[in-house]
Amino acid sequence: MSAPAPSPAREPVLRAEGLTRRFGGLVAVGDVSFDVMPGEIFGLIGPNGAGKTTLFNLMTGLTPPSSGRLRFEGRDVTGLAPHRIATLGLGRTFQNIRLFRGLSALENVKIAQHARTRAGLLAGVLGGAREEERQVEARAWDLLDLVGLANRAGEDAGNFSYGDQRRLEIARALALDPKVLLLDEPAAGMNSAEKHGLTEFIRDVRARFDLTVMVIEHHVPLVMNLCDRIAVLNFGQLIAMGDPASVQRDPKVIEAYLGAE
Amino acid sequence: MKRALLVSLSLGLMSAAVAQKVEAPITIGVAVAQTSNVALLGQEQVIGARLAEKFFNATGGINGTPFKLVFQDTGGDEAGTINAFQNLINKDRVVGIVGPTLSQQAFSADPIADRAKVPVLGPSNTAKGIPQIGDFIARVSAPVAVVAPNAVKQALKLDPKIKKVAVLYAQNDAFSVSETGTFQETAKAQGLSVSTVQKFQTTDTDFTTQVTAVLGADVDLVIISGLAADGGNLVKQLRQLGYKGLIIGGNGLNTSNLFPVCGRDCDGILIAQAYSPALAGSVNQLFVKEYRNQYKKDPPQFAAQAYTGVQVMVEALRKIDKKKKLDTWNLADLRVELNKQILAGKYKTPLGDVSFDREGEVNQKDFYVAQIKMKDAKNGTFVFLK
Amino acid sequence: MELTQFIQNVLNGVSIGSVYAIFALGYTLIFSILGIINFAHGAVFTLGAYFTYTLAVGQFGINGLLKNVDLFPNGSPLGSSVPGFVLALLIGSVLAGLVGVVIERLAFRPLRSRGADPLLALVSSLGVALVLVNLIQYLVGAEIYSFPADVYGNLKPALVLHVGEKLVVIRTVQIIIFVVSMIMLIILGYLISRTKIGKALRAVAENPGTSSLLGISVDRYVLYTFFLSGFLGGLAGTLVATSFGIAGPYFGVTYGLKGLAVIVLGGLGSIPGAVVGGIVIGLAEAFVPAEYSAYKEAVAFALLFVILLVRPQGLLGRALVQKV
Amino acid sequence: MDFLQNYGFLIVTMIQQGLLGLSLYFPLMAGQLSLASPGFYALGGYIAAIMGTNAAFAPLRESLGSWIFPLEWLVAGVASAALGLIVGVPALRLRGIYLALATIAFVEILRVVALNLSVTGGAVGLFGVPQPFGFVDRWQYVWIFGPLLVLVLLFTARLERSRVGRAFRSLREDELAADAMGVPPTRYKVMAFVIGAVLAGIVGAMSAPFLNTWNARQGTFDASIAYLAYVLIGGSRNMWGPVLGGALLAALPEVLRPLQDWRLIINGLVLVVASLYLPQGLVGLFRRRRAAPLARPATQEVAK
Repeated sequence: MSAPAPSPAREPVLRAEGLTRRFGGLVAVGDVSFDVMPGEIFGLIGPNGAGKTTLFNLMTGLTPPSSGRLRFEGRDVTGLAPHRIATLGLGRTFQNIRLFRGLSALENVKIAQHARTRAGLLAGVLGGAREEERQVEARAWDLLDLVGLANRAGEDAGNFSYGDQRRLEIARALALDPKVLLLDEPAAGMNSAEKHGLTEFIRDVRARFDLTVMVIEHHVPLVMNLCDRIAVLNFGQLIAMGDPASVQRDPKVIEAYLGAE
Repeated sequence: MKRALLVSLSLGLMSAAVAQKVEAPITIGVAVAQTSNVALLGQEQVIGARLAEKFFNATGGINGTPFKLVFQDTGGDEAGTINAFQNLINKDRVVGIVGPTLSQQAFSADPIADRAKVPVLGPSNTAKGIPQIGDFIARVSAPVAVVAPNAVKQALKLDPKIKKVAVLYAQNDAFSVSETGTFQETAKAQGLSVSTVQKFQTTDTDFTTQVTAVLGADVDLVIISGLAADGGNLVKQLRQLGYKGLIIGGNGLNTSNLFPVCGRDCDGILIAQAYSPALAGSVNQLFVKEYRNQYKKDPPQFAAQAYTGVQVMVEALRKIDKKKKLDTWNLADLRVELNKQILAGKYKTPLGDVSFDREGEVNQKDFYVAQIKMKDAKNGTFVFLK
Repeated sequence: MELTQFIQNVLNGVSIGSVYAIFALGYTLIFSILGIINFAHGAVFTLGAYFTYTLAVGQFGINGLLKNVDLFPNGSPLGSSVPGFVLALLIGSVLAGLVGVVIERLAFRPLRSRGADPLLALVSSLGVALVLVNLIQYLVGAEIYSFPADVYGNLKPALVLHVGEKLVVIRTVQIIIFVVSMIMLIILGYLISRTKIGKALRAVAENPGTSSLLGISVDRYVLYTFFLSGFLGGLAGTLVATSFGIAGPYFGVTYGLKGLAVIVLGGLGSIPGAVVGGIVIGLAEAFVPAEYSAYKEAVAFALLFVILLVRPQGLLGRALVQKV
Repeated sequence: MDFLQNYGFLIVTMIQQGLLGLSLYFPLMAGQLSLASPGFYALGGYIAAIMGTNAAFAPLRESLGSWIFPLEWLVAGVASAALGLIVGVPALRLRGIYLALATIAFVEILRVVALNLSVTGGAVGLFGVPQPFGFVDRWQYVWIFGPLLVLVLLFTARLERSRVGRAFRSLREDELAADAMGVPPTRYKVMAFVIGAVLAGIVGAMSAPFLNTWNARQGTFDASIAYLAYVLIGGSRNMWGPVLGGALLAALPEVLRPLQDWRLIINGLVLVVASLYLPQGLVGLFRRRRAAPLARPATQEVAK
């Protein structure tokens, strides 16, 4: 049931060193540093506009940082293009769901296997990649099975309900074969039964794929229940970090949340 | 296998063509640009050809049998011209074609008529290489080389002190490009110095840059190769900005369409003409009278050339008919015979006496230099200079 | 470069550029509101010139109703033909504006109300342009029509300045076009920034959805825009025609492509940008050295290519930030 | 046979314009609105016309015979690919209408350059382009344009089902999400652009002998817009759309020929009506509403 506790002897899988992003005069993320250990479920919380999604964007290369470094498995990945970072093993979902809406669920999951396949233009057209295609197809079905959408594989992603779209996005991110999975508000728009299932699901996925998970979430009970450690952002600053219980007691966190109400 | 199929298909086509009889009335095709931005020229050709149809049918048609013109619009492009030609050759079954308007179109469609053994008379294709496209291709439009030197000599006659020349030409117009070459050679041969050469586009309207360059070069003769709209605007702007010297306009400016554009500023331009309404011959005077009756102005060169094209076809057909009645021919043989007859004949046309060399190049005896005299802001005449 | 040559180039550039600008004003106005390029603008521009010509000079059957209108029975200070011409110009431009309205109703609104791909508007307006141009050709032929030299009264055709030994020259018509395009820019700027209509237009341009929620009738304001664009186009067409004559049905269409370069350079949808873009391209063309004059036509597009790579929003346009 | 004589040119033109429509479809597959095709078409045509008429190539023509023509296609394809890379890499940073405008500028610059070089024959262009494989009639060009169309359609159908095709589609749907899912956008946008360029270049090389002549009027802004109309009227989300659109819009003015003076007016009206009433393009009329549910292939589970 409970996850293996991160062993202190191991190297962090992710290390942020003073990550900063300014938009004009606004500091969206200011000098944020943290380590994420392999196998951890690491929560990121904070009031609206605290810079959580911006931090994800900095980590996945969608927004270049103004300063600071990001190391992934010891390697400096700061400033790499998003697809490079994704290929190295950082998969993510989006707060405002960015599925390929006009394509089928199956296609969505196939596309994310791009980096782990090789077939070039000619191989694809001349039929030299049949075995690879077969594997891509099979794996896509497996992943849809995992999130319970295999029976709707042919439907356009845009037609799915909110909760199903979130699940499909997770399946798509998993198709990348990531080492770290970044989930941006995976429970948003889900009903309470779905939310409840989500905790189990994320733990299960972690175990099955040997993942490290970072999750942005608003729903406090879910976060407290799910995460091994939690970092709290407010106005772009990291104000607290630790296990769920200690973070919950931290006066700065309470103030931030009360102040934000 | 494929080759065999090709051969059999081609053979089938040939035999099909052989079997066609000539249908009455005899039809002559006219393929010119009735639409697109080339239509300004094409419409004059339509008028010229229509006048010829009316006139020659009124004077007995082909030895008593009326003939018919079929018009197919080429538009301004190459593909449209090929389509127009194909329609004329295969659907309308014409004995010969007068057209197309532009040299570029001729390079595209003439080879098709040539391979189908259908005689073509180019009414306004002046670029080098047109008659050489094939045995069945000839033209009534004289290439520029012949016209240009006369104009320069005339200018020197009017003002022997001319020393420095500015040359301007429409760089995107095939005709103007080759004409300007002749003008520049002639100017040098006459001992003049070409101080500046300026280029423009036929679609241009503003020529301030070119005109100031001309003014800056302080020349006493300006030679323009372009078309009516651009050439007229250029003249107008030259005059408005203070150029006082002589202007020579190339053959593209030989149209009364020029008058509304430069208005009173057209006055005094020397024009190199392949056709002059003032030519004394009775054929031309009849044509001019007809044209004036209908359109209240002098016929432009494009109309006269199209008229000539139709006339040459009709007179050649009359000759053939005298030897052997046209309705007894089959179409393919008649087309070949018509081509031979066109090249063999001599014609008295609005352009003057015309005949062809073996390749189909026109031998035109008379070229003219005229000077424009404006009556008011819109109307003027080309005054013949000896 | 000598000073006189420099001044002359600047004058040439500004005068050519103001023709580009005056064409581009109505072109960019529609882009600013609807985000589409109206390929029929060139045809409306042409139509305006034909309308005014018909009214003022009259060869197409209406027989110049306004030819002899004389608002100043005791003699106008500018010359007798000027008031008639100005009246014809205004009516002709209003007619062009109405053509714009018809185009919007028939060719654009159905697409908009369906939320169709905005690119389809490109094809639709192309179709409209084809219809208009060939309709003109069918009705009045491809002939060239020119306004009489005295539409602006008895002004001298050109200004000639002596600078030492050298001359600097500019045509009067070019000055008029430049001044008018500046005046139109100012009026348009006032209209858009200060009036109620202008504010509503800007709101529609910002966000059509919200505007309709706020009770602004989007369709009505789009219609106003098309009228305005057509009016400007017609006015511009006539002014340019007084300088160059109406060179057949394709007269305005030939500006369409250069006009694209102008409005992109200035900033798509920016009204001052259209004027700045026009004049920058005019200047760039004027400063092409004589030995490279053959490549002058490519200058506008080279500039367009470069600006798109360096600053896609154009000289005066606003940058769009994509939201993640 | 009369039919072929009379309409052969038109039929081949329809195939040719369909192919040019397809050349726009490839970048569009990756979400890129490029109007550069007429530039590459013109380039390909000039290459074929120069290799066919320029004296410098006379020995090559002598020794190769009819094999010179496939060589022309090859050279045109390679040259278009090279130019496509040079133009595409910087230009494809632009999106939507801005890319379209940049490619229009490219076409126009190329046109002016062609008008000014002597090797391209200036304003007159190049003429007397030799005919391949002893072709005499225009319809015979169906033997080269036809197979090219079939090949390109096969290529496209296979491409759409391949890894690269999926990458293109993901870029069209959402470039940013595709990037975050490991698809390198620039690489695939440029690839799609270059495929379109190569196709247009080869079509150009085949078209120079087809039209007998080649000049700077072949690659213009008007053509850019015409090809765009092919794709939009035919349908931009299916490979049959551009083919159908190109073929029909190329045929339209010819079909309307009997209307004489009215034909281009009606042609324009058809464009307006088609864009108003065919939101999905012509292929939208034929497409089945909903695809059948996908069936999972019977394979053993692939162990992760």
